[in-house]
Amino acid sequence: MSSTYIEAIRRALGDALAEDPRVFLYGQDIAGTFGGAFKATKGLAERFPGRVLNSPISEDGQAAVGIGAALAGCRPVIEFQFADFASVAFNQMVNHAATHWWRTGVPVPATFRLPAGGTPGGGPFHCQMVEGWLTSHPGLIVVAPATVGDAYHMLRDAIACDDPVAYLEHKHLYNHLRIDTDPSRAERLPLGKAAVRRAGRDCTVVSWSGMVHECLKAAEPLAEQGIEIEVIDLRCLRPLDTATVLASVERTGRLLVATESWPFGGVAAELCAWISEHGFSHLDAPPRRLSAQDTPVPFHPDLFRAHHPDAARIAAAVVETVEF
Amino acid sequence: MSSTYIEAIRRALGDALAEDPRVFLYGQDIAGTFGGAFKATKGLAERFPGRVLNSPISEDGQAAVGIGAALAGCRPVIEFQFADFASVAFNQMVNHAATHWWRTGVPVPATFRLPAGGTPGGGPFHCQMVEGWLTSHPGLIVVAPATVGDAYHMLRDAIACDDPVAYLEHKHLYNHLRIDTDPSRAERLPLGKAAVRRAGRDCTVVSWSGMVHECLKAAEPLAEQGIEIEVIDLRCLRPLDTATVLASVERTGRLLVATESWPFGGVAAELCAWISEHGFSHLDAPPRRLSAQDTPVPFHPDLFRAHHPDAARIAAAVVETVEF
Amino acid sequence: MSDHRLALFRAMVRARVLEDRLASLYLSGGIPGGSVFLSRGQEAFSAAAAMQLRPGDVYAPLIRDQAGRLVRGETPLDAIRVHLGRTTGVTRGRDGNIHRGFPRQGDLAMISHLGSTIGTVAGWLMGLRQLGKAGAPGDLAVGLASIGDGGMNTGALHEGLNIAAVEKLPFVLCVTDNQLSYSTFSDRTYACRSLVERAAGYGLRGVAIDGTDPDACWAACRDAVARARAGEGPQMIVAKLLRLAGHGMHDDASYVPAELKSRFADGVQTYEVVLRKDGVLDEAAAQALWDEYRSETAAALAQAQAEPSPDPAQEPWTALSTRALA
Amino acid sequence: MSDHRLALFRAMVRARVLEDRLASLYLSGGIPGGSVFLSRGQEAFSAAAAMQLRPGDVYAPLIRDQAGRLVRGETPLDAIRVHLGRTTGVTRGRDGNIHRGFPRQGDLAMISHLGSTIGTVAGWLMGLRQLGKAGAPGDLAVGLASIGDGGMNTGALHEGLNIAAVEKLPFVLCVTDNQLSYSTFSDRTYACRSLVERAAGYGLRGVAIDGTDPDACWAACRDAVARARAGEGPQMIVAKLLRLAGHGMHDDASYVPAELKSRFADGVQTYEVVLRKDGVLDEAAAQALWDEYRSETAAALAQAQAEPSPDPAQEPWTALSTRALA
Ligand SMILES: Cc1ncc(C[n+]2csc(CCOP(=O)(O)OP(=O)(O)O)c2C)c(N)n1
Ligand SMILES: Cc1ncc(C[n+]2csc(CCOP(=O)(O)OP(=O)(O)O)c2C)c(N)n1
Ligand SMILES: [Mg+2]
Ligand SMILES: [Mg+2]
Repeated sequence: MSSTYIEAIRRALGDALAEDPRVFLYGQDIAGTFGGAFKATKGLAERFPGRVLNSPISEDGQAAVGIGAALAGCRPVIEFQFADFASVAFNQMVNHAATHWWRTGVPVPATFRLPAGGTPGGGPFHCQMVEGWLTSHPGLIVVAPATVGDAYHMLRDAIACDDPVAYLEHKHLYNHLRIDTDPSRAERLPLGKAAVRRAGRDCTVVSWSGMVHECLKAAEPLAEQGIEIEVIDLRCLRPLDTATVLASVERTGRLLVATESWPFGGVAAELCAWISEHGFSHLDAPPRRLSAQDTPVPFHPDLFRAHHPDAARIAAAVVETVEF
Repeated sequence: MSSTYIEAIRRALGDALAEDPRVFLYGQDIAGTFGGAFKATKGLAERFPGRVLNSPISEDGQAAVGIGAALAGCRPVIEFQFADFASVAFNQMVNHAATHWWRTGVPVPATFRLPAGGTPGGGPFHCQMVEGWLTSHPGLIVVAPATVGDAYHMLRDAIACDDPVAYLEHKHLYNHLRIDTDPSRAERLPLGKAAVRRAGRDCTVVSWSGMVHECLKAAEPLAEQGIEIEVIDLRCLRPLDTATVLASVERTGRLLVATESWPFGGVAAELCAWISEHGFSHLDAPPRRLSAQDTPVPFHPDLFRAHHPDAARIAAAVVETVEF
Repeated sequence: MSDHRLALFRAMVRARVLEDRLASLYLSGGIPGGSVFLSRGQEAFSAAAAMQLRPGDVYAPLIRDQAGRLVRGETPLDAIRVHLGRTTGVTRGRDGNIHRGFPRQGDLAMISHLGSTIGTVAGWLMGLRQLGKAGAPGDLAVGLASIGDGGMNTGALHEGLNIAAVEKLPFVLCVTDNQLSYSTFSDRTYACRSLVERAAGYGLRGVAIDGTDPDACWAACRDAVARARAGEGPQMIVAKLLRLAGHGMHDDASYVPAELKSRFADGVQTYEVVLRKDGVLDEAAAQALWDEYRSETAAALAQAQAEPSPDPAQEPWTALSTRALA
Repeated sequence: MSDHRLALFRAMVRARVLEDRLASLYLSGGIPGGSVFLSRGQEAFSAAAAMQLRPGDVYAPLIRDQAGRLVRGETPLDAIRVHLGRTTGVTRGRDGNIHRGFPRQGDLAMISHLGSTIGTVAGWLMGLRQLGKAGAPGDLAVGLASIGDGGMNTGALHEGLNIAAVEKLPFVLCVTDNQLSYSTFSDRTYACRSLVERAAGYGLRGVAIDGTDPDACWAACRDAVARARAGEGPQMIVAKLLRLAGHGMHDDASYVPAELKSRFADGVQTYEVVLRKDGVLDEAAAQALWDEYRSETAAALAQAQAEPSPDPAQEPWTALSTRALA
């Protein structure tokens, strides 16, 4: 059995529905024979009648439904068609779901699925990485799987988690990433743990979601130049596994954080600031960030490629860091 | 003539209305004899009939009105009753207003007034600092005046600016801050420039909005201990005046960023990450952040005070930084 | 018949007594928070609605639902503890006044952002369906939510209410049109004649009532909840009345013309007169009732005041319930 | 009478020809973006609405308003340039297909988030009032916005439309109920019988029409715009029809039952038959018309294809117009 990233998501949804009667899915166009804009739920409505429900175009309402159903004892999975549209559900996610346990002692085990990240030709409203603002408030767990195995396990873990979880799935990985095994048998790390995807002694390169693969791609030509990078996949963005990154920086003395997000603030800034503060004496070079350009994501593929960091730019930044 | 912070805001609105027929005000409860939840518009509806308009409870709609009126050639000023409620207008602000010039070449000169920041007894939904998420997308200017003079000038500048501006006004400063002069005669720095509020050689302490005054308060006991801090008021959060901060850190070798916001990401992380990268060789100690606790803002005044950084904690953090 | 009328009146008085005490406490500086919000003039509709509910139903009260909250089982002591920010209060001092609730019992803890609870109630009812706990056909668990004339104009209300209608949920929306959102009269917030005209657009059954008439409130609420319970789908009741207080105690409501105020009597007083006329209550019984609630409130206040404030050093300062991630 | 009918038909054909060409270009891999969106079956209502407008009016088209856009002055060349991401296009390759506009001329450049443009049009009209540019009393500048059956359920629509009503703006909302939001039939998105039942709740005048009948579209649009212009306040037209294509070219719409499809003829074809029967057009004229637009589109495509793609090195990569801050 082999599986793509999107198949792993579908598999995780199917297994969760099969194993736990509290699980149901709610989102735009996810039901019927259609099975969602990206086919994540294809076949599930037939398999689980009445448990895969189409919603109106009402992201605030969808998130509210997730909160209410979670309070009623369910484990709802809310699909937004594109992560970009979750901006409309922002208030429900950060002010309602994320504050509820702290305010009342009653947790909100809702999962929000957010198809995120850039694809050429997607343009400003179908390509956003949204962890910058979803991580801004306390109380929401934010995860962003980069591998097929994580796509499966982290979605199961998100559904099992008592706290609300924003699950960012990368649209470019959907069909571009495949493993030759059953994703449910892939290695399972706990929520909150980062993964070292490649060991190396010269520079710690941290990323998440789609960008992990660009970092891994950069590793090879760098190795040929004699530079061994350690590639860390954060997996979980809130909370951040700073311990794993710090331990790596202690050994390498250098840090580059590569992100598909915009340059200002967010996870990359948080991590660089944290390591600068807590790993100051281990740093042999300035901690660096590589981000997208500071504009909306452009439509034209040539502009899109120039907007996003890629393996070549990551490699160049590593070289500069190592040569500092 | 003397003026409080809120009076300076009212004065700026009145002067803008008087000088520029394109200006009008739109917000909840701002018209009539009432003049707004915080009285920022008191008297303006009578003085400028038809130009101070009450809106329904519709923050998304209010922001949309601001965008549309700006496109029609106006300089609208949209008041949200509390910054916390701008979460409902998030999409319009970051995806509509902030992208418009880049997408079309036509700017959106709308100003969004956001009464922000904590006051004891305000609780989780009336105390938020919201720059963490408002700075996440490109295209929006975010300012946060800390002084009476800035409250006046930066509001005038926001209205004059062709780009959309989020103007964060601190509710605690409204009536607690007063100057003995006409605020329009106070020093006027351009948008985008930080201000050195106190010169010092031992540590650069950066903050904005209400927290600037805690930093200044911390300076005195520190000076008695022989530690001279340089207090920088960022004023403008997006874009950030990194040059002024860097120049200061070059001299002091140390950086503390104090914020009333939550610990994760946002402006404090951005600044520490930026200085770590671009001022690495000037740093004699780890760049530090002091933030609020990682929970919603608590209601009870005792919890509230423990949630927020204050002069004492700032001073303690400075001492640790200087003694590093 | 008179049974429920007496119970309704008792609920109204109990809320009134409690709120009057909180108001005077505010004026004497005894409240640590920003304001106290009164439901004066709205007690009847709030109580009448909540009185139709039973355990297992879902209730989403708002800012002016003290009467309904008490009906649902909150005690004056609960309310006072929260207003004082006591550790014994259900919010443990973390949240004040109106954002309290008992979510485990189906009573939502609202967030400030108006409209946000509507979709949450819809989701709760959808969740009960998923779990097979929606109740027997024809005898469904009901979700009842409050909203004001102001909150009706939020996008959140629109999306949530539409979902309730599409899902044909046993949902009852109680709209209190008190003519004001804070200081703003409803001519600046909606342009239909009555908000009940919105019902058809969602596919709801809607009725408009005189919210100052407790008996009309009772009849409409009983009918709407019964229909929802029976499976007739979502219901809307629009009660027209006037807010007989400021938006909160910090607000003198001087923007409300005296002439308008003079046209709206205090429902608690008028209902007492009606009930005495109808023989439901005599003077002594009425007096005893007021006295009973005054003592109850006084005792609760004394107890709450003696209880501790939260100790910041004991706060875990985390917003995550998952220990391993906090 | 026949004058406007011919003009309406011309506008429909012009859009159809352009979209057919874009569709085949998509299929042959000639489009750099994710999809091409067709307005098949919706040309009449879109064109009829835009034909009522004049310079100074505000227009907020959506995804299926190619016909209206052309009426408002966009050329096929403009549309193709944007679809190809050419630097010569109005979006300069930064944004593709549907998010284009000419905001300086009052034609909004939508964002994807449905409903967002409604409040923007309201704001624009409020802005014109402020500037004294709203037009002579009784002859006002009008704002006309499109929305679908799906977009009607967004909070943004609700808030924006309510504001338009409260402000009594010369606003016309054209609701195209094509029975589908993407793959979802409207029984899962609203529960009223017709979306026109929402008009009263906002205080709008609403009419429901058969959107497959171009003459009905014309009459309703003319009347609604005339009323708005005259100062009668906001208007709503709900046109019922069926989307005769996939959501976008990437979608085969196999979820639409054949039986349903068979009940909706192609309005462009049927209108041609009607106009020929009515003597507005003979066969030769009809043929000439199609030929004219095919050549126009072919020429535009050839020109656009010869034009440059954006050069990333020339991009300033800033989202701020204020030089000093960028
Ligand atoms: C989304 C949102 N915006 C603003 C506010 C601030 N606010 C609190 S109560 C209120 C007025 C509410 O009016 P209405 O809904 O009619 O209820 P009432 O106070 O009359 O009971 C406002 C504007 C809020 N709570 N939520
Ligand atoms: C707020 C929001 N959520 C989701 C989408 C994704 N989306 C784009 S078009 C569409 C369907 C729109 O249906 P309708 O409004 O009826 O217009 P139609 O496509 O039928 O013309 C959806 C769900 C969106 N554009 N905006
Ligand atoms: Mg009200
Ligand atoms: Mg549709």
